[in-house]
Formats: sequence, C-alpha cells, structure tokens
Amino acid sequence: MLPGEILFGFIGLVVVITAVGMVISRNAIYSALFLVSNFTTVALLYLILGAPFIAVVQISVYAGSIMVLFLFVIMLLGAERLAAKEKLQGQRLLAVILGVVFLVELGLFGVWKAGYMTTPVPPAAATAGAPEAVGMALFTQYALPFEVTGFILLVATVGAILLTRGDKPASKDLITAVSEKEG
Amino acid sequence: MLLSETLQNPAVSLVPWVVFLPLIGLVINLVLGQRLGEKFVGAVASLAALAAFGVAVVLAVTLAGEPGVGKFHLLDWIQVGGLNLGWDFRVDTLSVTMMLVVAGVGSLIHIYATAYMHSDVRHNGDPSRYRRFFVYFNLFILAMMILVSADSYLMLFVGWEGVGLCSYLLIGFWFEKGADGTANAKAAKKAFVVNRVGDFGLLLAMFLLFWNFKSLSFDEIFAQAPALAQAAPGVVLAVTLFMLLGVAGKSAQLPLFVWLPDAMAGPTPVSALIHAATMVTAGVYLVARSSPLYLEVPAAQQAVMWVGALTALFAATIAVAQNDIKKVLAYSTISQLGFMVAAVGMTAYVAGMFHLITHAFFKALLFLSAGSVILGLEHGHAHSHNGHNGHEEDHFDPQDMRNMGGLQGRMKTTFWVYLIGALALAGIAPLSGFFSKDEILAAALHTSPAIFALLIAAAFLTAFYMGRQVFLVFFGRPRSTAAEHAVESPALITVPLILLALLSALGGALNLPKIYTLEHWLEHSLQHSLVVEFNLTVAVGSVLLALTAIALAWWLYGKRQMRASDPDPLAAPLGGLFRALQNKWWVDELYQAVIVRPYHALASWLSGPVDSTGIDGIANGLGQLTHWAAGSLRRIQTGYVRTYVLVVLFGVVLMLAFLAFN
Amino acid sequence: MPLGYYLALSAVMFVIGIVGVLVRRNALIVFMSLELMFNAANLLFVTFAAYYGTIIGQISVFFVMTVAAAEVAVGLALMVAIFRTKHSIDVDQMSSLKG
Amino acid sequence: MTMVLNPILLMTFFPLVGAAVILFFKSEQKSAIRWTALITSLVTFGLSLWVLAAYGRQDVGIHRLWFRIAGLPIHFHMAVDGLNILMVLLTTFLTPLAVLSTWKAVEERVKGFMIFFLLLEVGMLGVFLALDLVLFYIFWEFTLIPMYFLIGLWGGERRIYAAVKFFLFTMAGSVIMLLAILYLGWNAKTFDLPALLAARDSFAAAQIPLFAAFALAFAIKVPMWPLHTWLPDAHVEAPTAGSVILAGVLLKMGAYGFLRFNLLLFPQASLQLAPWMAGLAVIGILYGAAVAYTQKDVKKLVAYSSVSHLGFVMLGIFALNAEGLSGAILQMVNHGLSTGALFLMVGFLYERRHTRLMESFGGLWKSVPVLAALALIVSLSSMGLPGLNGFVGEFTILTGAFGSAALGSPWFAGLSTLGVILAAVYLLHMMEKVFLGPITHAENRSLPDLSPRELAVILPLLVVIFWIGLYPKPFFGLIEPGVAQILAAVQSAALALH
Repeated sequence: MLPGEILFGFIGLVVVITAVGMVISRNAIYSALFLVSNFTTVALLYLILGAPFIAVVQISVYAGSIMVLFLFVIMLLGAERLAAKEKLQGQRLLAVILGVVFLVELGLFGVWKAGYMTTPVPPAAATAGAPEAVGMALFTQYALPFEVTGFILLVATVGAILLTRGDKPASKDLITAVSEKEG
Repeated sequence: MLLSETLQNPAVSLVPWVVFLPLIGLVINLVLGQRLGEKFVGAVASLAALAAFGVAVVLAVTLAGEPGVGKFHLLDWIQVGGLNLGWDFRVDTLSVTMMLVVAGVGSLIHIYATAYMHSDVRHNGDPSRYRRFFVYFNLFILAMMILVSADSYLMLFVGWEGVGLCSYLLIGFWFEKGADGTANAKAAKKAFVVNRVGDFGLLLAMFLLFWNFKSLSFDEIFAQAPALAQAAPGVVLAVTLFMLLGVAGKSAQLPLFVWLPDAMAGPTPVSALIHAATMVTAGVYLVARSSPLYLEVPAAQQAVMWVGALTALFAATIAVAQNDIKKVLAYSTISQLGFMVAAVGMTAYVAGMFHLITHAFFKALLFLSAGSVILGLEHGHAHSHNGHNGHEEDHFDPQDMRNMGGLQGRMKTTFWVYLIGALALAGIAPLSGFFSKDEILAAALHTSPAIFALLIAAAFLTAFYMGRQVFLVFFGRPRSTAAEHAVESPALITVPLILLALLSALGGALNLPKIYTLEHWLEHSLQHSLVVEFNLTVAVGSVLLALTAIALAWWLYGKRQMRASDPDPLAAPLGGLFRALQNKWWVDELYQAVIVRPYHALASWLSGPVDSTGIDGIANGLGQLTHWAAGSLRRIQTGYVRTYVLVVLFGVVLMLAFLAFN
Repeated sequence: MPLGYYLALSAVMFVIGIVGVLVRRNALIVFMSLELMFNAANLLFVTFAAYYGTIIGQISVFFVMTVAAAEVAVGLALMVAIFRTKHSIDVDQMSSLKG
Repeated sequence: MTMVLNPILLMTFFPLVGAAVILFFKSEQKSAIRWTALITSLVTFGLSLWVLAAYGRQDVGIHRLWFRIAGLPIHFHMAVDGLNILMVLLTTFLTPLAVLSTWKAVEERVKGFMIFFLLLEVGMLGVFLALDLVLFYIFWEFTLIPMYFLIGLWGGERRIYAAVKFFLFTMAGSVIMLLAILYLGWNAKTFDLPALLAARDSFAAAQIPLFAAFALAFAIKVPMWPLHTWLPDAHVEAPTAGSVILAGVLLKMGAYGFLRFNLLLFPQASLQLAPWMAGLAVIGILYGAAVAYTQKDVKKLVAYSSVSHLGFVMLGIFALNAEGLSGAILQMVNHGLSTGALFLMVGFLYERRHTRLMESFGGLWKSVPVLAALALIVSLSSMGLPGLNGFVGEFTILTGAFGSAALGSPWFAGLSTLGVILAAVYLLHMMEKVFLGPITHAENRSLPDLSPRELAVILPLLVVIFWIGLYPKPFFGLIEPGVAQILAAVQSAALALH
C-alpha cells in the first residue's frame, strides 16, 4: 500500500461515514454537522487532485455559508425532529435495494468495466488549479456564464425575499403588486 | 309554340309589367299605406290589378292581330354548368288567357275586398291589417302572373311556390283565430306543407327534364319531346307523373286535396280569388302547358284523367253533407277542379281551359256572394245583440247554413247573383257552366264510359248540393235572429257581384258550339286538343239530370220548414254513409294516423333516443371513457415526492442496465 | 492512484444521497441529501479535470456551486413559506398534487 | 405590389389593428370599444371589396418563403380565387353585422368580447386565404381559441360544457388532419398547395387514407352526420353574435376544406368515396330536418336546420359536377345569410323575453309585426322559396346531384328533395308556434318591435338574400374559375381511374 492510497482510504472512509451519518441521523442538526464534515473532507480530496481554489470555495461557500443557512433555518423552524409515523411502508427497503443495485451498476459498468481502475490520475501540474488559472479562465473565456450566474444569484435573492415575505398588508411597492397579481 | 312563328311585336315587351304593376302596388302600400288610410290602400291595390289587366288586354289584342309566341328576356338568372335559365316571359294565347282571368277576376275581387275587408278587419278587431291584406293580395297577383307568363318550368315554379306562399299568408291572415286560436295558423301550415309535397314532385320532374333535355324552357323541351318519348318513354312517363303530383298538390286533387277545405280559414275574398278562381287552377294550366309531353304518354293521360274524375266525384259526395257555406263551396271547387283535370287528362285541353274560365267566374261569384251573406249575417247578429250581452262571448257561427234561411227577402241582390252562380255551377243551360261542363262530358263520353259515369254522377251531386245550399240559405224562414236581421251589403260589394254574375251567365259565349271562339284562340298554343262536337243528347241529358237533382234538393230541404237544430234530412236515410260524408271520409284522420303521427314519432325517436342518447351518447361516452381511464391512472400520483423519486430511480437503474447490456 | 477510486467514492456518495432523498421525510435532510449528490458530481468533475489536465472541470464545479447556492436560497425560502402554512416540513405532508 | 399595400394582407390582419386599439381603452368605455370594433370590421369589409376589385389580377396574392421545419419549406402563401372569394366576402360582411347585434346583448366584458371577435375574423380570413397547408392549419386552429372563449365566457348556462365539447370535437379531427399534412409534406417535400397539386403522384398510393384524415376534420366542422352533436350545444350556448359567426362562417370552413383540399388533392379518392359522402349528406339532410322539428328551443331548431342545410352543401360538393359544386358554394353563402339572420332573429327575441322556448311565445306577429315579417322572409329563404337565395342554391345542388356521374344514381337527389318538404314542416312549425296563433303569455303583448339598430343589422342581409335569389349571376361568375379548377382535377382523375 502506498501512502497516497492509505491517505485516500482514510479520507474516503470519513466521507462515507459522514455521508451515512447525515442520512441516518434523527436530528436534523446532527445531519447538518455531518454534512459539514463531509464537505470539508471532500475539500481535502480537491486539494489532492490539485484544485486548491475549488477546495477553498468548497469550504467557504458550501461548508461555510450554505450549511450555516441550513442550520439557521433548522433553528428558525424548530424542525429538528418530525413526528414519527412512516406512511410509505416498504419505501425504505426498496430504496436501499435499488440504491445498492444502482451502485453496483455504476461500479461495474461506469468504473470497473470502463477500465478506470487501471488508469492512474496523472500528477497535477503545480499551476493547473491555482486561483490565477481559474480566475483567468473565468474572466476571459467564461465571462458571460459568470455574469449569468451573478444574475441567477440576484434572481434567487429576489425570489427568496418574495417567498419569505408572507401575507403582509398590501403596500404600493412593485413586489407586492406582482405577488398580488400572481395570487 | 312548336310551329308558331315568333312574335316580334313591341307590345310583347309590356309583358313584365303584369308582374311589375302589382309589385309597384304592393311596395306603395307597404311604404305609404299606413299613413294614407284604407281608401288609398284599396285604391292602389285595385288599380294595380286593373292595370295588370289592362296590360293583359293589350297583349290579347296584339295576339288577336298576329297570333304567335312572344318572348321577352328580362334578366339572366341561374347560369351555371348546363343550367341556363333567365327571367323569360312568354306571351301566347294560353298565357294571355290565364293573365286575363287572373287579372280580370282578380280586379273584381280586389274591388269587392276593399269593402269586404273594411268590415272584416273591424269585425275581427284589428283594422291595422287592412293594408297587410292588400299587400298580400297584390303579391298574389304578382306570383300568379309569374306562374302564367313563365317561359320555363323553373320560372313557372317560382310563381307556383309564390302563390303557395300567398296562400299560406292569407289563410293565416287571422292567425290568432279559429278553433283554439290556432286552427287558422295550422290550416295555413297544412296548405303550405301539402303543397310542398306537390312541389316535391314538380322538382323531381324538373330534374328529369333538365338531365334529359338539357333545358328547362318550354320550347326546347317540347321540340325534343317526341324524340325522347321514342327513345326513353319511361322518362317522359316519370316526368308527367311527377308533374301530376304537383298538380294534385296545387289543384287539390286526390290524394292531396285535404288542404283546400281548411284553407277556407282565409277571408272570403281569398277563398274566391286564390282557392277557387285562380291559384288552384294552376295545376290545370300546368297540364295544358305541358300538353306536348302528356300527348306522348297515354298512360300519364290515363292517370291524370282518373285522378280528376275520381276527385270530382269524391269531393262532390263530401260537399253534400257539409253545413258550412264556404266548406260546401270548397268541396265543390275540388270537384270542379277534378272536372278540369279530367278534361286535360283526356287531352281535351280547350274544354279544360274553358271550364277553368267559366268556373273562375261563377265560383268567384259564389264565394263573394257567400261572403256577402256572411257579412249580412254578422251585421244581423251584431244588430240583434246590441244592447244586451254585447260583450259576452257567444258561439254564433255566421257561416253555418243551419243558422240561415229566408235570406232572399232581406238580401235581394245577393240572392239573385247567388242563384245565377249556383245554376251556372249546376250546369243549367244557357249559363256558362252548362257549356263548359258539357264539353267535358262529351269528351269523356268519347274517351271512356267509366270516366263519363264518374263525371255525370259528380254533376248530379253538384246540382244537388247547390240546390241544397240555395234552399237552406235563401228559402224558408230565418232560423236565427241574425238571419232575421241580416242586411244587404253595400254597393262596392254588390257591383262586382253583378259584374261577375253577368260573366257567369254569359261566359258560355266564349266557346259556343259551332263557333268555338276560345278553341280557335287557344289552338295557337294547344294544337292537339281533343275536340268533340256538341252532343245534344249529353247536353239535354245533363240538364235534365241537374234539374232532377235540384228537384230532389227542394223536396228534401225546400219543401218544409226546418229549425236550426233539426238533423239533416239525409242523415236518417243514409245512416253511416252520411256520417262518413260529414266527416269527409275521415281522410284527414287517415293522414294524421298514417303520416303525421308516425313522422312525429319518428322525429321524436330520432331526436331523443338516437341523437341525444345514441350519437351524442357515444361522443360523451368517449369523454367518460377518458375520464374513467384518467381516474384510474391518477392513483399512481400518490402525491408523495419520495415515491416519484423512487420510480425515477427505478427508471434510471433500468436504463443503465439497458445501456450496459447493449 | 487509479482514477477508479475517486469515481467509486463519488458513486458511493451519490447513492447515499439518493437513498437519503428516498428514505427521509424531513425536507431539510432531503435537501441536504441533494447537496451531497451535488458534491458527488463535483468530485467527478474535479477528478476528470485532473485526469485530462484541463481547467474546465473546475470551472464547471464553480458554476455548480453558484447554482447550488442560489437553489439553496430559494429552496430554504420555500421551506419557510411552506412551514408557515403547513406547520411541518414533512415531505409526506406535501401531497396536494395527489391524483 | 409592395408588402404593405397588399390588399389581402391588409384585409386579413386589419382587425388586429382594431383589437390593438381596443386594448388601450378602459373596460368601462363600452361604447368606444363597440364603435371601434364596428368601424374596424366595416373597414375590413371595405378592404375585402378592394380585394374583390383586385381579384383576378396576378399580383393580388402573397407568396414567399416563411420558415423551414426540418428542411421543409413553409410558405406564407395567401391568395384569392373562385373557391374562397365568396367566403371572404361572407366573413367580412357578417362580422360587422354580428358586432352591431351585440350592442345590447353583450354588456359584460365588452372589451374582451370585441377583441376575441376581431381575432376570430383574422383567423377565419386566414383559413380561407391560406394556400399553404401549414399556414392553413395554423389559422384553422387559431379560430378555435377566440370561439372557445366567446362560447365559454359569454355563453348561456351550460357554456363550459358546450365550449369544451366544441373544442374537443374540432381538435380531435384536426389532429388527424395534421398527421395527414405532415405525411403530405414529407412525401412531396413541400406544404405549398400549388406545388402539392403538381406533385400529386408522390402520395397517389395513400389517397384514400389521406382523404379520410382530411375529411374527418372537415366533416366535424361542417358538421356532417353523425359528427354533428357538438353543434346544437355550441349554438344554444353561444351568444347571438357567436352563433351568427359560427353558423355563418365557421361551418363553411369545413365545407371549404373539402373543396380546397379533399377534392383538389385527392380527386381520385373523392370520386371513389363520393357516393359514401353523399349518402351521409342525405342522411344529414333528412335527419337534421326531422330532429329540428321536435325541438322546443328555437335556437336548437335552427341549429339542427344547419345540419340539414349543410347536408345540401355536402351533397352538392360530392355531386362533382359544375351544377352541384357551384350550387354548393353559393349555398354556403346562402346558409350563412339565412341561418345567420335566423340566429339574429332568435337573438332579438331572446333579448326581449330572455327565453328561447317556443312555448313561451305565440302570436308575436301581433306585437312585433316587423320582426315577424322579417323572420318569415328569412325562414322562407331558408326553406328555399324561389325568388330568395336558398332556392337558387338548393335547386342547382339538387339538379347537379340528380344527374351526377360521380354519384351514379338520382336517388341521392330524390331523397334529398324530401328535405324540401321537411324544411317547410319544421320552419313553419316554428313560425306557427312563435309568431302565429293567439298570444298566450301576457308579457308578449307589449314587446317592442325592431329598433333602427336591429333593422340595420337585418336589412343588409335581406338585400343580399333577395339579390342572390333574383340575380345570382355575379355570384356564379365569381365562383366559376374555382369550380373549373376542381372539375379539371376530377376529370383527369376519372380518366386515370378508368
């Protein structure tokens, strides 16, 4: 066993455990925390794969802000737990069986049969995933999509505000007018 | 016609005016009549009819000068494919004769109606309809003129349907009156629908004509008729028989006569003009006009002849047992039309036309006099009820002969003209009816003894029921207070009556034996008419027979005094037969049971079970099926997102497996 | 190190995410499971970016993250809105579209 | 001729201008909206007269490539010819009258009503003028939408049912027609009608199924028996103006489709199937007449009479000779005028009494003589009284069908002629129940007679009714080239068959 493989095995184990933990935790807060750990661990993998910029973004955006948002909402709603009464009997079993079948299919045909078990990942070039390189690509070649994502975020912000406003007394501003029309 | 030279006289171009003049009259009345009052309306309408008569006279004089066929093309009409039809008028002796009758008798009746309708609209409580009456009346003259002046079957058909429309309008003139308030409206509808059955025949005849002759104009068809009769006799037979159906409808022959008695719901001038003198004779005119076709197929002649003769007798029997003064005349009209149809069936076209003319005179006279009687009775009724129960609804029927009697003293003029008309109708020499009927009888004797027997029986019954009518109405003592107080009608009514009486008396002069004026006049149009020499035996015999019948009528009805409630003297001896006669042989009931009710049932069945439940049911059933299928399928939509995702995953797994194994 | 390891890990993460979506009723955890699946996909992108030595995979991840952020914002807002009316975030309660 | 000044284009899309102007009014400005709609439709009528004047000149149509789907060219091809000129005139003539008839009848949501109405006019004109199958199909489907709303929003009690039924029936047929259109396009590599006619051989093998596919769509629209059941419901529920346009123009789209597409594209199939189609037509004539007779609702009676009348049209079309075809086209116009006028009359009655049941009327001639007299004239025209328009059409149709070589038997015409009797039966039945007899309901005693506005709606119709009845020559003249085109196609097909 090579040290790299040991490291990968360790990281992979953590990834899987945290993922499973996220899914099976009864308490939503635990789930969120498991997911944060999961994201952080995956960020390590990005580092290994020579993508430091993405790794940082992963931690700051995903593990940071998004998960904070999750936690915030969980707290806000006080919805850590649900009244337990499963309506869909057999759903759990079926889901697991199908999941396993799916995994086998993916592993068998997507990974093993495709020959990826024998092709190594080439060592990353030092500058390949560096922030400058990503930045250059983003602001030159992908400038337009980049701007579009900005717009998407704007729209999402507006949408989120509109959705959470609730049924306030009518005021004269645009959003109220729009929401009334749609209502 | 076939051999006649074309008439180039400029007078021919006057012929559209026989149509335009009534049109002008009716438009003036329509637009201005309301404002200008009754006198104006009556005058305009009568003048329009008179002017048309004037045109007809000019045409007649022209034709007398140079016999021939004049044609006038007014306007193109339907020109498509092989159809090439125009508004073409035809001036020949036959059409001009008809024009003279229509406009002449029509004018007299117009004048009569100006007075008659004046009191009729008041009696019926709606004076505003005075104008409407004359608009319809002029419209009728217009349509009838189109009918008789047409140069093609299609244009004839225009007039044919047009007069039917006028008949409808005028029968339903008092559309809210009659039994239950609906009887008049129903009678109008019946007349139109029954006529439509006849028109159906005429339409089919025209289709056959068109596809076999490639034309609908008289000359072209008649020119080819002999050739086609050689090549395809069946076609000509079919054409003539379909035409006979049209004739039966319009001229109220068996089996389509049922509408005419009901048509008496119209005001009396209508009965006189449309349902006695002119419109109903259109069928006779049609057969005479189509004589070149009928001459080719003896079988069709036979059919026409038998229909006519049977109708003559059949209707005469019914007339014997009727109590309504106008109903008697109506059945008499049917019967006399039967005489004419039988005559034209025997190819005695001139005799038929002759009887048509004289019948127009005396039957118009009889109807108008009957109208005068009715008016007199209405006045008498109003007079006798003045002061007491004037507003009370009573069921006095001024047309029921049982309420009359003894009118000869109170209505002298009416009595005398009525008597002349009745005698003319009964065929007493030397009145007009004698000559014309005699020609038909002579021709019948010449053609077929069976027909002769039918017709002579009908003639006997004719004299009998006219005798019965005259005795019931004018002789004896009044059988009601109304009859006691009846008053003579004003001059505007009696003057046309006197004129018509003169015509009825002297009309025979048109075609006196040995001289045959009408014969020579019409032979330009009707070359192959059967002419039978005056037969003295028949003439004397028929007069004697008629006198016997009148004597019998006197013995039954005139000899002793009757009361209004007495049963008819014939009821006891004839028993069930009399009831059958009184109920018109239950023909109406028969049609009701065989045609009307089954059609109604069929239509209800079609619209109910078939349309709503059946066809629409299938359509809606398809909708229901979709609805049901969707209802079953929608259960798949559990509403649980997780289930959907599971299904999606299942699909993904399957697809992956599919891709992998391929 | 073989490429397959990363791919296998990504597949495992993805399937865990799927199973999470399928078995959990808490809408927030369902949501988190979705995020896990995004991550699995992102890992794949980065792996292949390294494999092919190109930057485009990383750029894609960047965009995925942005969109995911937007989606989370709207999604959580929806969650709040639904909670207001239904007083629950049980996905099985949200079955108004039941046929 | 430039694009803008093309009379066809201008006429077809001018109602859009009016609709756009109406958009700017407030909903409460009802009379302004009404006047705008009326003036728009009148101008459109004027433009259609311009088209009529330009008719026959080569450059009057518009024909250019529009776009391509999967490499197949779709042309924007509109032109007038003998088959559609009368339909166009009928449309532009009836629309202003229908608009004028809504003055009092439509009080709610006038704005939407008028906009839909003008949109409907655009659709109808497009259907008649389009000479590219795809363009035709677009217009064909487009007419559904405004009509759906006209029935569904301004209709009677069961308007939703009727609107949905109308929509589904028509849709079901046209979907199958779309398949046939696509098949034609793929095989002939064009959707343009003249090009398709030139390439008839490319789909000669499938003529009969293609004919059936087109025929289904058109037969539903006509409607032919037994696909007619949507019509009474739609008519009864539709507002008066909607009924007028529905009967006057929309039904004609079906018959027109037969003429334009079935006969021209599939002449052989038309010849082979003519007796079957004529058989259905005859059934329709008699059946419609019988069912009309039993109706209690006047509007339903008129609706079923449409089934009967359109049967005559179909009979004429499948007589496949000059008389039958010309008569059929003229009868399409006649039916639009007469039945349109009848619906207007029923509408007038409804506005006065808010009922259409015959039993609530009776004796109306006494209280509304002008209305009654005009109703009588219109009924007479509808039952084919000579001198009025209906007769000219019916007579030519029946004459054509009687001697038709394609039908091969006079029985079709013979039985149909019975319809002439039955028409008198049901129409006079209606006259008797509504206008004649005594007044049985007190509220009928003092009804107002026709107002000048209502007269202005009816009188133009009457003028044309008399005109066609007395002097139809100009109309036949307009039709003739179209009929000649069909006859040429049919004759060559007949030669090919034998």
